[in-house]
Amino acid sequence: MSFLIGETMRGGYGGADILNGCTIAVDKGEIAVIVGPNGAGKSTAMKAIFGMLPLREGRVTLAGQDITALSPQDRVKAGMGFVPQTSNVFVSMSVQENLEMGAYIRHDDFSDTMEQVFDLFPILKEKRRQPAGELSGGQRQQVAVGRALMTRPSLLMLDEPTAGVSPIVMDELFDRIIEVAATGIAILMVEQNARQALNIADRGYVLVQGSNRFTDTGEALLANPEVRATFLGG
Amino acid sequence: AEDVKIGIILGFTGPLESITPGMAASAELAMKEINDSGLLLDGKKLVSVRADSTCIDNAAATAAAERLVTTENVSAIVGADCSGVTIGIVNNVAVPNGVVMISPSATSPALSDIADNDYFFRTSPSDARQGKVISDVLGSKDVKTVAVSYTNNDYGKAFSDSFVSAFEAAGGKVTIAAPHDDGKGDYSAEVGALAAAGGEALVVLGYVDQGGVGIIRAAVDTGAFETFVLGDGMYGQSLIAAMGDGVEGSYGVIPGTEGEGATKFAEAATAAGLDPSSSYTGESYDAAALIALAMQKAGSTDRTAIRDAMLDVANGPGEKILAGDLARGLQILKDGGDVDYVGATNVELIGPGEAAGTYREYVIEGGEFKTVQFR
Amino acid sequence: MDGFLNALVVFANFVFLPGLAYGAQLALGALGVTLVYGILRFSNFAHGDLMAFGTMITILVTWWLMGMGINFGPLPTALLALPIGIFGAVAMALFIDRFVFRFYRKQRSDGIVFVMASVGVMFVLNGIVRLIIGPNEQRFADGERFLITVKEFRDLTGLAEGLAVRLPVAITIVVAIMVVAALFWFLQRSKTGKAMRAYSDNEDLALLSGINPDRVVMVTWIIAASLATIAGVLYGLDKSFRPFTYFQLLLPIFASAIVGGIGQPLGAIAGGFVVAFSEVTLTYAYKRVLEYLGFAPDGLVQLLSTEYKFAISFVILVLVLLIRPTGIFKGRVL
Amino acid sequence: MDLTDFLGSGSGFSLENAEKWRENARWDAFPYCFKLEDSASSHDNNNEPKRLKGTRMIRVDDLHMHFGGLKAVDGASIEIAKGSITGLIGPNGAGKTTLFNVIAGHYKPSSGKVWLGDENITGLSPHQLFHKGLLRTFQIAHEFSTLTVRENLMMVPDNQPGERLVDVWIRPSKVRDREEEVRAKADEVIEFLEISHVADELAGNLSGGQKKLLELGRTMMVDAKIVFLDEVGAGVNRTLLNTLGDAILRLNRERGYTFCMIEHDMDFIGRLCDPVIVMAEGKVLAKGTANEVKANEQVIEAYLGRGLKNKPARKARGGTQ
Amino acid sequence: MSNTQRIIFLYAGMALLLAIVGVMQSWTLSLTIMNLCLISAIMSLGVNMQWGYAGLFNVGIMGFAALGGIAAVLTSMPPVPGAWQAGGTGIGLTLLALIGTIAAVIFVRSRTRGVMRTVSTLLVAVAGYFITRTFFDPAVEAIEAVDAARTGYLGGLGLPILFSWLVGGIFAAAAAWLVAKIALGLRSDYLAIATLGISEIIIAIMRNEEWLTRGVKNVSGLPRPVAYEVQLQQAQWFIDLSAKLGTNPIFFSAIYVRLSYAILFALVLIILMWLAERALNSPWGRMMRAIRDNRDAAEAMGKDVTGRHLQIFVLGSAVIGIAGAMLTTLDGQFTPGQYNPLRFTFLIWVMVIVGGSGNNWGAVLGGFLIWFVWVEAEPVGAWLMALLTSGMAATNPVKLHLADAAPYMRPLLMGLILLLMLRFAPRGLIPERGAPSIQKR
Ligand SMILES: Nc1ncnc2c1ncn2[C@@H]1O[C@H](COP(=O)(O)OP(=O)(O)OP(=O)(O)O)[C@@H](O)[C@H]1O
Ligand SMILES: Nc1ncnc2c1ncn2[C@@H]1O[C@H](COP(=O)(O)OP(=O)(O)OP(=O)(O)O)[C@@H](O)[C@H]1O
Ligand SMILES: [Mg+2]
Ligand SMILES: [Mg+2]
Repeated sequence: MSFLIGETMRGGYGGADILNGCTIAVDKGEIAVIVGPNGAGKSTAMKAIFGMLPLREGRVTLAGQDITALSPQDRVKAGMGFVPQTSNVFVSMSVQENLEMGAYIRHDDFSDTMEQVFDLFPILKEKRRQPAGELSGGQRQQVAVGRALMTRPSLLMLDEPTAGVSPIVMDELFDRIIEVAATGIAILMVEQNARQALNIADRGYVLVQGSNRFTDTGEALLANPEVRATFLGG
Repeated sequence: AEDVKIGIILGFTGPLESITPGMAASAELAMKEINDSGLLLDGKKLVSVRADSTCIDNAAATAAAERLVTTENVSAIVGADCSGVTIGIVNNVAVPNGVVMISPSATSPALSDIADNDYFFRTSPSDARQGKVISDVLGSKDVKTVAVSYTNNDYGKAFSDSFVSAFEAAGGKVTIAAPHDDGKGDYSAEVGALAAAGGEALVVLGYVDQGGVGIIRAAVDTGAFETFVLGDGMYGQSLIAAMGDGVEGSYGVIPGTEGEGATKFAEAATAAGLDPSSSYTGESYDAAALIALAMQKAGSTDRTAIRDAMLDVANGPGEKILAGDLARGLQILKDGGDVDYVGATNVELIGPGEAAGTYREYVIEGGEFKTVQFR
Repeated sequence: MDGFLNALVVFANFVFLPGLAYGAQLALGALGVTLVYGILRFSNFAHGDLMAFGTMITILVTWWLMGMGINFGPLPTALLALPIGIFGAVAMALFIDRFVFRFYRKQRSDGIVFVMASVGVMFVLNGIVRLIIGPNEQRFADGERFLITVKEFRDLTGLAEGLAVRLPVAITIVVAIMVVAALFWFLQRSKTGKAMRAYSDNEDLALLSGINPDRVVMVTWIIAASLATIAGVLYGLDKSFRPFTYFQLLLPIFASAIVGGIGQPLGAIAGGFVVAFSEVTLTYAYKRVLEYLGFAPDGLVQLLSTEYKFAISFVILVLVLLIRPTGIFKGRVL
Repeated sequence: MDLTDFLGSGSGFSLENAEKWRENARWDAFPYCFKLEDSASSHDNNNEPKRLKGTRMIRVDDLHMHFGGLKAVDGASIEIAKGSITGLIGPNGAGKTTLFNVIAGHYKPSSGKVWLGDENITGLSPHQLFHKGLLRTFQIAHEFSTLTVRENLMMVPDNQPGERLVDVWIRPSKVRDREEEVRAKADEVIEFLEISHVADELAGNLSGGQKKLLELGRTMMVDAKIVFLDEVGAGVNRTLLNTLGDAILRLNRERGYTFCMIEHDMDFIGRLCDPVIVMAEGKVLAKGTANEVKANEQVIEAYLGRGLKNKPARKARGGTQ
Repeated sequence: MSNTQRIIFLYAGMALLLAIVGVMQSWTLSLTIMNLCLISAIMSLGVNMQWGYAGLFNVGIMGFAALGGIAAVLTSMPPVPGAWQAGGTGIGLTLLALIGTIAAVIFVRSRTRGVMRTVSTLLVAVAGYFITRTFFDPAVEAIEAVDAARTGYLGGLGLPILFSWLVGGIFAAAAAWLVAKIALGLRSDYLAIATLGISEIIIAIMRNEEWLTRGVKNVSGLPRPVAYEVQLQQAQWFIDLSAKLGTNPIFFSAIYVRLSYAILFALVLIILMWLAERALNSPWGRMMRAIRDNRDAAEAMGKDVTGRHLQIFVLGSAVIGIAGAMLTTLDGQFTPGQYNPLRFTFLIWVMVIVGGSGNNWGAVLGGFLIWFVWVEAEPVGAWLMALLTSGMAATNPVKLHLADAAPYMRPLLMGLILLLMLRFAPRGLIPERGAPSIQKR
């Protein structure tokens, strides 16, 4: 029984279903990566797991608890953190305030965590007073990930965290994600930089049209020629 | 006998909303007096139907009047209040449908030569004369320079024009004649300019519960003027209540009769719980009374018949009828006699159906309006 | 020297102080508008009527207090009644939000739909206030009106000109300064304040950070309704209370909020003063001031006649916007 | 240009279909949006593409763009040769997007000049530049959210009679004819981008990657001289990205388009771009072929990095499932 | 329900409402309301062009409507020869001076640079101002002195008032062009407040420049494009006709006049509607929506956003101006004091949004419906109040208080209806075609 399971999820935005019974699971200390073509429903699946999309069918459990009915805020309180794919920073607030908002539900002193985030993304420290809306695309992405890390979640969900970040930062980010996972946090991420991501993944899911096409370890998926050719760009 | 409907169309919402309830109540007071007498056309009862002119929204006012005339089937209308909507209603509703309309407060000169087919009357005096009267009052007090603040509408503008020309003709000097808008929050700018221009007194030609009092308040607060000369719209107990000592020694004129008409109206109104000093209450009372008397004279509630009888009852010859005396008037008419309605405001419909009017000069002393003389 | 002092006093009495008073009154109103604007992202047309509503309750309580023989020394009794008025307005605002605005929030409606809903609320409040207290002017001021009157000032200084300072004005200015400081601190530094800004910036992301949107909305309304009541009562004490005037105040209040920069508390204050002073200074006749300074102008030396005061404040406004397209304090573009 | 010949089955998207295409011809039979001469598959020689090397297309002279105290672009001078695919890389915040924005007329530079051919285009507005054949995409997708995907594409071509009110009112047939053409072209682009199934969906409802595709699709709707692509690849599936890369190459070779692209995917850059310009802190750090740049110490230090540190440790933990 | 069905259904409902008024109240009232509905619909159509198509937040509707109103005066009123004699030359010279000043400013600006440019522009402008004033002031004084109580202004051209509808459109368009040049760079609410300000300025000018508009003294007695009831009532043919129809001539004359207006107004509405629909459903409309959605991207796709905004702003304002002229024609008088933002700006906005912004049919329906509610809220409110208090004793003080307060049921009811409509059709009664079902804002 995994830490997080989104089971046979079905649902969409009102029209036809986008998710057609896909199942996603990740365990503590594990990294799970979802890959798939554009519009496959990866982000939708993430949203569904986070309670931002009503499910017609299926359920979501966290640590054995059924959380299908929980509101997103309550899921945050239950230890889930999420970095959406788009509009994932508070554009009118400074970088530092963005991070503080990440720690909104924490009542302890979070200055260490903030230092850690600054260590991870040194550029953010430099720009801590600048409104996030004035950052470059890659810098914003760093703020978004930083914000989620501030929650110190037990499950971290990242929707394409590396889109638009430079290789060096991407490596840093993956390094850090590995470290974070090593501390016992479950990590679920959607990636288009799929080869790098599957490289570090314990589990990989290939999502096509809202259902699981392949599910395996990261290595195995990388080794699968069909997956490589059709979804990972050769 | 069945009821006779009389329309009352006034701006119950909008800029004049604080004076119109009193006006409507006064008109209804006259109707009640008539109903209580039981003498109107063998005991017919008058019923008032109110409608909202909004004062500024011509289109809405026309629709409201249309409703009175075609749906409610009123025999005549008291109203409207503001000149703009009054003209609109006269042209688009009253005249086409042949309904008498008596405005208690529309003062625009344009109404004098409107093609009204004789259906339109008003009990408010023309401002031209009042300007002259105020100028005379100032002359008698030997005031040589004044500043003028008038409400920025046709009433205030025409009033101010007539006052300025009368006053200057009499050798006085107007340092500035500046308008103010009603219903605004702040009048410091206006008072600043008025004060800079200076003068022995400030002539305020506005409304007591509108911008007029705002101007006075700001002038008193900044000590810009000590004496205020007040046009008819500024008369009202609420002025003294609001300004207290600030207006002590100020003076002004209102349409009013030497006789007991005004006093009688005041008594009746007070008894009915109305404030007789609120703007245009007497005129409203008179408008309603005139309609009833004209009906009685015509012996019918037919709209055109009312029109034809109107001047007969309003003007001499005949027995003078004061406010509060309507029963007697009805009786005389019933007996075939003639009346000359004087009412609360000394009604005399001249020429194209307007009031000529006499004026009462008053001064504020010890927190009360004291009559000085009639002009 | 006397000439100069007199010129100064005239200017202060007719231009500076009235401008200050009016500006502070507008500013207080604009603060409430700008807050709702900033956090909930719509222009609340019901603000003027909310002001009237809160003031009405305060007035009713004041009358009751006066009837009981309670007063507040030299200060107006209304200040004692103010908390209850605030409470009433807050309750009303929350009620309205629950039954009107929440629906559109859940629907994620366009900003303009909120604005129209607020116009609906405006009409309803408009009716309610008039139903209860009527359309007439109501007076409820007692206590001292002046800190110093013109005459006292003259006697004191021996100058030819006098200067009047009204107590309600002094209170308004003090309150405006305190409120804006508190609000600024609250929004910039406190956790709830930051949460409110976050919410206004990106609702979804706020949700993802664990911010409770209902709480943010509630706090916003509490503050906005309190500000509305305070502004309304202070304004009523200085001038007078009439529902129609309060509705008319909406326009200059909006102008202040926008020219200051939408969502900027400091901007609301600045905007209030810009509007007020542009009305007063540009239509003032400088003749007397100049005379005291030793010039002898023949005319009134009035830049524009007072008919244009409203228009001129808008000219200034448009000019300010042309130079700073998002307001003096760089407000948001919604 | 005649497009309609190339309209395929017009069938909606289905995965099976798409995969079949992939297997078959690796897209070669698939029309871009213009009638292209048949050419050898670009995959065979994708590391050494032949180019219509030519004269200078764009020249940027000592450009500065300052935001308050921040020097986003701080004296960059670059040249883009006609017929090249120039890559622009650099760390996040290096000023790449800002440079694009200045060239494309969204910002007026603090100082410096931009030339298109021999013409000084500094300070021209974006729509004027569009008419001079300069197109760009946005890094953060700027879709028209209440228009459908097809409408998003159809609004791009300029000089449509339907966009002049007088013609709309009095020359409906002319408008209709042109509309047909534009629609056909849009449909081709849609199919090419594998988004036929959402062609009538509002663009606001697209997935993140689909929006990026649409962004690219718009540049395919007209004949451009030079196209600036700001991270079209970010968020786009790699298989599809390869296809896009092929398309870019073909456009470049066969239609003579010049490209300048910002991208963080070095494989992609390496496959397409020559030369590659590296920016850092608002300045040009290096320039050369992809391989030269990859070997440059400074570039590695500032941008490329040296791979994952944690990877070995991770491997050791492998198989915990 | 498909959109077309919905449109038919709702319009039929609207017609039914008007018919109910006809039966329950009176047909003249019903027609009176309908005429205003038609005018409101045109105004709302104009605003819809600006907001619904292009997302321009114009809160200066009042000003453009007033410009239409003054056009009616200036086209149709007879000229005042006395005033022309007294001040015509002065006004002519003023105009020349004004043009001269502008020319001089342009000349000076073309010949100078930098600080000199600002300084010299200022100098020339100030000089021009004073020269203009020396012609202007005496002329104004002379004109206003000519029979101040009845005229005191220059009068108009004495043309048939129907022309003024076109002229009103042109006036409004010209003003809109100017406004757009000044303010269109501003976004959303900042544009709103700027347009609001400019419209207040327009009204202030109309209220105070008496030599041109008679100011607050109003201009009444504008000629009508249709017959006068009183004349009809006396015309033999009319009396015969009404006898043939078996109606009373007074009633029939009212109906006849209102119907004539209705036909004229409906014609205008139909023409404008045709043009608007055609435009909206063309590539032009698509481009407009694209610009509304994302102005930066549209600009990058070669659309001249500023130019298009200017175009639509001018067109929309022209439509409002036409409606303004029509309104003044119907009123038969021009009263600058009646232009207030609540009635002439916000009410129109309510029409557009309740009807459905971005959809011409919606906006027009909104114009009809909201005007209907605006007028009928009063009697219905009073009736409700009577119903409410009917159970109470006649002397009950609460009843007396409430009976007096009946007029305030009007805003209350208006507000409630508005809220209800928005509640059940938050995107408008007839929403924009394929309008956003977008989840995120
Ligand atoms: N509007 C703005 N106001 C202030 N600073 C800005 C603005 N736009 C960009 N910047 C700053 O300019 C610098 C360069 O930004 P730019 O977007 O050009 O970077 P980039 O090279 O495109 O980075 P990335 O690869 O992350 O997209 C950044 O530090 C950013 O914070
Ligand atoms: N808000 C929405 N309303 C309606 N449809 C939507 C919405 N968001 C996404 N969709 C549709 O759902 C499908 C899946 O979208 P989703 O964002 O989950 O894709 P994705 O797998 O994350 O793709 P990408 O890799 O491009 O981000 C797409 O076809 C998209 O058009
Ligand atoms: Mg996605
Ligand atoms: Mg960038």
